[in-house]
Amino acid sequence: MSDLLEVEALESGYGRIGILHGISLATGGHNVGLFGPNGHGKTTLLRTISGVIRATRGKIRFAGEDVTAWPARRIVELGLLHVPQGSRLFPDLTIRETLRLGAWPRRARPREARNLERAVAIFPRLKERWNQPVKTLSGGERQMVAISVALMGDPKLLILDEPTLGLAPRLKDELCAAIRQVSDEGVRLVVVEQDVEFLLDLADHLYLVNHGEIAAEIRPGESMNHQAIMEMYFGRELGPLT
Amino acid sequence: EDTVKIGILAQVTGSSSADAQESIRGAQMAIDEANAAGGIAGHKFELVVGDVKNGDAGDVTSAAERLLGDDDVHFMLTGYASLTNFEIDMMAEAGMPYMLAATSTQTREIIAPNPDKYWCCWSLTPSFDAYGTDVTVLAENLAKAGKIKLKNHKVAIISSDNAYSKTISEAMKVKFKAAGWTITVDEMVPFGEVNDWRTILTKVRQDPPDVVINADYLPNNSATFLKQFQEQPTDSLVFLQYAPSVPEFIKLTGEGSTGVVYDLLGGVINSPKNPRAIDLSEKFKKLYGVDSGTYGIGLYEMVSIYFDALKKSGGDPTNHEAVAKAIGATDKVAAEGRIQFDPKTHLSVQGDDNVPLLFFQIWKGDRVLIQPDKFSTGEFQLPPWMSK
Amino acid sequence: MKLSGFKRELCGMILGLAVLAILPVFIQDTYLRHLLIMIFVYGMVAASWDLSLGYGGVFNFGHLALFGVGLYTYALLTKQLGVDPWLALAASGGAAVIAAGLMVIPILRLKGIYVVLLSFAFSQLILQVIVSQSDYTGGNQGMVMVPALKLGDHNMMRDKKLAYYYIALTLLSACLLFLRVFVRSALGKSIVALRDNEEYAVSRGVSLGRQRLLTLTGSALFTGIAGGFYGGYFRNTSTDVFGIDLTTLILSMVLLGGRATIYGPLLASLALTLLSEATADIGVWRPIIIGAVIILVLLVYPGGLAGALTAGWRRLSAMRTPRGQGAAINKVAS
Amino acid sequence: MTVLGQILLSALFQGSLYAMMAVGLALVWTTIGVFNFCHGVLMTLGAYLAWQFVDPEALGLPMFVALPLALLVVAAIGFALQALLIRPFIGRGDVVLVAVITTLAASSILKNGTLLVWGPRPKSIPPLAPDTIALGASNVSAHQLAIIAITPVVLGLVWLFLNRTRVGLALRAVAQNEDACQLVGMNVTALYALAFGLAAALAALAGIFFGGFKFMSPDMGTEPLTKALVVVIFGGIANITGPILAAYIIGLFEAVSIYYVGFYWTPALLFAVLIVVLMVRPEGLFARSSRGLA
Amino acid sequence: MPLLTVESASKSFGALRAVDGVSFSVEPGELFGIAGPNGSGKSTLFNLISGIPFGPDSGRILFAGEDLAGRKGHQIARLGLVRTFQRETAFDTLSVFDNALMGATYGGKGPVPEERSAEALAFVGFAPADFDRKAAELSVYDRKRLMLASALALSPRLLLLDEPASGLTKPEIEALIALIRRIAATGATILLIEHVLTVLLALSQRLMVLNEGSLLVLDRPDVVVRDPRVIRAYLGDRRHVA
Ligand SMILES: Nc1ncnc2c1ncn2[C@@H]1O[C@H](COP(=O)(O)OP(=O)(O)OP(=O)(O)O)[C@@H](O)[C@H]1O
Ligand SMILES: Nc1ncnc2c1ncn2[C@@H]1O[C@H](COP(=O)(O)OP(=O)(O)OP(=O)(O)O)[C@@H](O)[C@H]1O
Ligand SMILES: [Mg+2]
Ligand SMILES: [Mg+2]
Repeated sequence: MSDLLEVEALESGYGRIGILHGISLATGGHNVGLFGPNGHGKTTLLRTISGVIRATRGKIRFAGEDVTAWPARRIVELGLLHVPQGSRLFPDLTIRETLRLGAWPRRARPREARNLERAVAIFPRLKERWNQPVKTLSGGERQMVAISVALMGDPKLLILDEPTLGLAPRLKDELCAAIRQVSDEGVRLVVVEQDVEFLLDLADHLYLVNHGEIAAEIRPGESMNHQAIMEMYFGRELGPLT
Repeated sequence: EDTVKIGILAQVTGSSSADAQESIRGAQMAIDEANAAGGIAGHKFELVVGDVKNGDAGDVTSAAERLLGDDDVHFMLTGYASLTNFEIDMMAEAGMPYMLAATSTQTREIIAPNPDKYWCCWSLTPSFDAYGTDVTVLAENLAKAGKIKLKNHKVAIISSDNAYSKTISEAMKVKFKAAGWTITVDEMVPFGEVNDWRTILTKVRQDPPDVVINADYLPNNSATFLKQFQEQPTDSLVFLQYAPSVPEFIKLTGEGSTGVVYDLLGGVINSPKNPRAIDLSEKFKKLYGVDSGTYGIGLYEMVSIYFDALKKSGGDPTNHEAVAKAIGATDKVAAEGRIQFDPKTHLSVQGDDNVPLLFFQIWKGDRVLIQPDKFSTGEFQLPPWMSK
Repeated sequence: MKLSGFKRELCGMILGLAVLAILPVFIQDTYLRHLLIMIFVYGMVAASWDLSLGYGGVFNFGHLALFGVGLYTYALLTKQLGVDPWLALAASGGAAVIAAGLMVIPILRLKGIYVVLLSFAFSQLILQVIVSQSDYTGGNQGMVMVPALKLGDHNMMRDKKLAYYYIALTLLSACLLFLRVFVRSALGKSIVALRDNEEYAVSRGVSLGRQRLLTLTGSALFTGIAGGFYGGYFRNTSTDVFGIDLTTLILSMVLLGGRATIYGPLLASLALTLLSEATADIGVWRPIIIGAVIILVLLVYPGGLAGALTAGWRRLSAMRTPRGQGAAINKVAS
Repeated sequence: MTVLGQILLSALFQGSLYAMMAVGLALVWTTIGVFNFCHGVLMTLGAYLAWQFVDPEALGLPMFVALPLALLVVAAIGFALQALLIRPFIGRGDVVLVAVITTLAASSILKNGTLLVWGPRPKSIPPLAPDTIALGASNVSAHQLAIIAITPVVLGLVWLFLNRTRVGLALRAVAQNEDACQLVGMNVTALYALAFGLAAALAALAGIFFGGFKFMSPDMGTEPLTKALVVVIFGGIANITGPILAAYIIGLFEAVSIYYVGFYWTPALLFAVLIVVLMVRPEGLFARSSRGLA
Repeated sequence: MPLLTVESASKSFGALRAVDGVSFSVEPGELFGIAGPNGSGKSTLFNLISGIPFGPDSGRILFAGEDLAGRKGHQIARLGLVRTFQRETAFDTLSVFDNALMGATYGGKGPVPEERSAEALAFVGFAPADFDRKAAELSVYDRKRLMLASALALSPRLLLLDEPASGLTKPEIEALIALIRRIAATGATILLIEHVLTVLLALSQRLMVLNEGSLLVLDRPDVVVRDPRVIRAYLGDRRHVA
């Protein structure tokens, strides 16, 4: 079988401002991790892949289809689910209602009950806040809901944009284990994450995104350690920080 | 050969657009006739419309200023523009011959204190005083003639909070009281749409009066009122102000309107005894496919009066003073009766020999003119819901 | 550096007003002068509304009620109490300020659409009060023969509206200066801060209540005066100023002109009035065309006319940095 | 009929009309998050289209064909309106305000378009039920009774749809976060269209109610819209139950007040009560702190 | 005398006791860390202390010996008790300079707000060339710095920082730690909520852990992180304490 996700020379941006300048990557049989400085296009890349914004050039193939020009909802139906960065979700809906909407894709409906069980098993806290509007949840709780919504969509490929943002350490570990488990059940991952440990735990294939390009790559099997990554960070120009 | 412009103010895009359209059609009909006949005193005419929208002060002023600013406009007219008629002042300042109709009480209030200042402005509508007094007279006369019975001399008066209805209903109350009647229900509804009159009708029914009056002139409200009255009628003469004269009123109220009485001042005397009115009504209908109410023929007559005045004053439309003076001296039998103007108020003179107050009764889809006798086309009949 | 920016603006403003001041020499036509007077009046109301709506982010739908309060204050004082028209004009501003102060109370804790709804209810209540006091206010039919403004022995009726033109222009100048100074001050920035993020602003020591009060009363002052002038100019009142039509017109000016610009609404007042006159002869098509133009402009230039102008200006002067006002206006958050 | 009966009948009748208008407004707000000032003119269009289909001078179709046809066409118009007036501005911070002005502008276009197409002369359409029905000592028009009976049924169905179906849930979600909707696979455009179309159809139905007992004029939607606004302010715009309850309460309040206080003071009294209620419960009498359709 | 004393502060949302009888005090000049699982009430505690948007249901909060009960949010800020927010917040349409100016004008003491605003901006590292940029254009870290500058413009005596490091890259976190140290060196007292342990451990002199709205442990950081209750509720038993 070919790659589940394959991105080729992708370019996109907002209005006339180009952000991505020809990015290529592929999942192979692996979980992909993306990292790099803030504001260099990781989120933009994920949004382009999931169809929320249009690619201006390049190609995206998912599950054997050329989805480059597809609207997000059709891509979702193929099993690509994207947990956006810092999502507000649906502020006025309760957790119960939000998860019900998570099972919107037709392919996910038959397994709605199972997926719900899985989500609640991973985040038991959700049950405690079951009928609370999402906007009143703490930052971490909201992140749990966001991930659960994607799980309800019965993903083949799960895209996580900074999933640990604002999560307490223990929860990070639990989340990491849970995502591992999801991955072990056959769901491929694309993860963007600032927490290097977390990224190393989940991804086999790392890309460094810098200025809208792939600046470096650590292929599966190559040595991946904290030190190497830190060097990659510090070795380059760091944008707004200097 | 030049073209003289005649400016008309109308609520083209406002809530009274039906009256506006009719007014414009009436004026246009007169102008087209004159032009077809080769013009008046060597002049051809053209109608220019000023849209006063809903008659807001700003919109009326803007429309009037625009027409006043056009050097070719030498006569202006309206069915009604603002209802407060404040634009009369603008016309006086600009020295523009101006004719208007509708709320003559307001017109009189502006002109009467200083008629000379308003030399240019004349109202086709006569004084509204008779609206306030003559319903009482009608009821008492009908009783005298044995056509209805007055059991208790009680009257229910319902009105709406607008310049027209309020002036009339206030005067009615004074007159009825003076004639020894008791007012059982005295309700004023805020101006605007009323969908449900039941609660007020409930009050009326608790002490059934001899006469029920609704002075709200909005046809919609009036029709709804009539329908809901018919749900459980009292043994009363029903009098509605103005609304039943609107051509579509009968269609909407259907059978239920048979027996209703209304009156008109400055309305078209559609009677064989006034052939001009019949003639004009037919022409209007032929031309536009619909009947004219008060304003179509009313504005036709205003333009005719202007044309006559122009001729009489020597044919110079730019001589506003001469033309306006000639208008003031008008003596002409028109569709509304014999038009003469009262120099003190600049309103047309009211009376059976001038502009009469016309009483109509709707009967099986027809508007029967029951008074004055001079023009009447039929007799008052006992409304179906009343007992002998 | 900041000062020089304001100085430059001030020069521009004075230049613009000077042009307007000599305009009557060339425009002798009464009707055109009348149009300009209306543009000034509507411009004042729209620009003042921009203060609360554009800068303050307060969706105050009772703004025209403040205009109405000014109008009726003027009319009642001059006609019923015989107060001097100029005093009454000043009082109409004061009354609108007081009304705005009252309006703040119910909307203080509210946001967004609730402010729209409640301020609408508030304006309806004022309307009901005026309508129900018909012995003094003339109720629905309004008041006629309201005393006009007077300038000594000068005959205001026979000067082809010259005096009214200059009075309106003077009021407009004062209004513009007031609004621009207001929004450029720290106070003006603080109300923008509240709009951008209320909790954050409070956490920086900005008082929500005081600033809202200042915003609304500030936007009421010249709105009320414009209402008083309207009364003195037309010499009658009508409750139509509380109606949806006028609100729509002025609101279109604010949005079409571009929010949070002050000048934009003024520009739109000019544009809309001229468009309305240019189409005056086509009857029913007029409102259709005006409506379509409003929608089209908003579709093409979300920042309104001011946004369109700045965008055009930027394109002309390429040396300027690409980050400019236009983009910021587009981004104005609710 | 007793005084009480008349007051109740009046309250139910007025309440039904108010509710039918207000619920569409609230629906658009709760789903799309904007205030639709076209709502009044959509009602007008409903009435005029019904006239076009049913009147012997026009197409002369039977009422049971004309009515659904009119609702459908108005729903389609509603769909087109949102695509043009609202959709392009979604996602901008000031969409609430821009939508106010675009819908006001469109309402002026449509109102005058109606004037252009159908002319200013008043029209009327046949009542839903032509006869009168005896209730106690008096006869009540069957059309009005039909309005009283149909309204709760229609509104009940709308309520069930919004609260008991996943699509209803999606309608509530769509305005809150468009990105998130796309990412769970919703067709955002279709949902917007559905919300607006449904609201438009409800307005059209109200128009057909009105046209059956009153003259129609191009301006006929203005007053009901204002009234619906009041109802919505009173009931809270956060869901549709609030406005429905508020509609009947206001109907009752008015009927009682007209009888005991008089018609003249009733509007002022209503607004005074309204302001007091809003001072105490700023988000409406029945509003919960958050948005929802329940 | 402690600068801040919280006496059994509580806040409930319906049945949920978000903050449940928490008491502690903070000495002048102290750097006081707060940790706890997601939804444990940390941000809510900041709300109660700062009065933005609400104060406690019950309990007392004393600042420099003064009871804060009945004071509005902006009044508390003017006393020198200043907070930041969990997500980076800015007045988007105002310039960088004006963002800081708000704090200087409305909360600060001293005659020339413009000067203090410029000072605060310089302190967190903005160059005068940046002063005219719109806040909306800034990157995440710059926005965080700006939020700090606007707080510093009030010359705060007590600074409440809610997760300042969330979403930052490692290098940015290092820079942030240095910045907070410099702020502390000016004599300001700091309360710091953070999930990034390195930050907490590097900075705080005492560390409080909340759990389900109540105080779990309050002690020196190295002691706290070894506490089994903290490990169970918050840290989890993996490598975070390294
Ligand atoms: N909606 C938008 N409109 C315009 N520009 C945007 C928009 N969203 C992001 N950008 C810009 O695109 C660039 C890349 O942003 P993106 O969010 O993709 O970066 P990132 O690598 O995910 O950063 P982070 O780590 O902060 O999430 C940034 O410079 C940002 O300012
Ligand atoms: N306005 C509110 N209404 C209802 N519940 C609320 C409200 N604000 C907070 N909560 C609840 O109170 C609890 C504490 O929230 P808080 O934001 O203080 O958590 P936190 O400790 O800051 O968590 P995190 O580390 O995830 O930011 C949460 O469970 C949250 O859902
Ligand atoms: Mg990102
Ligand atoms: Mg928090």
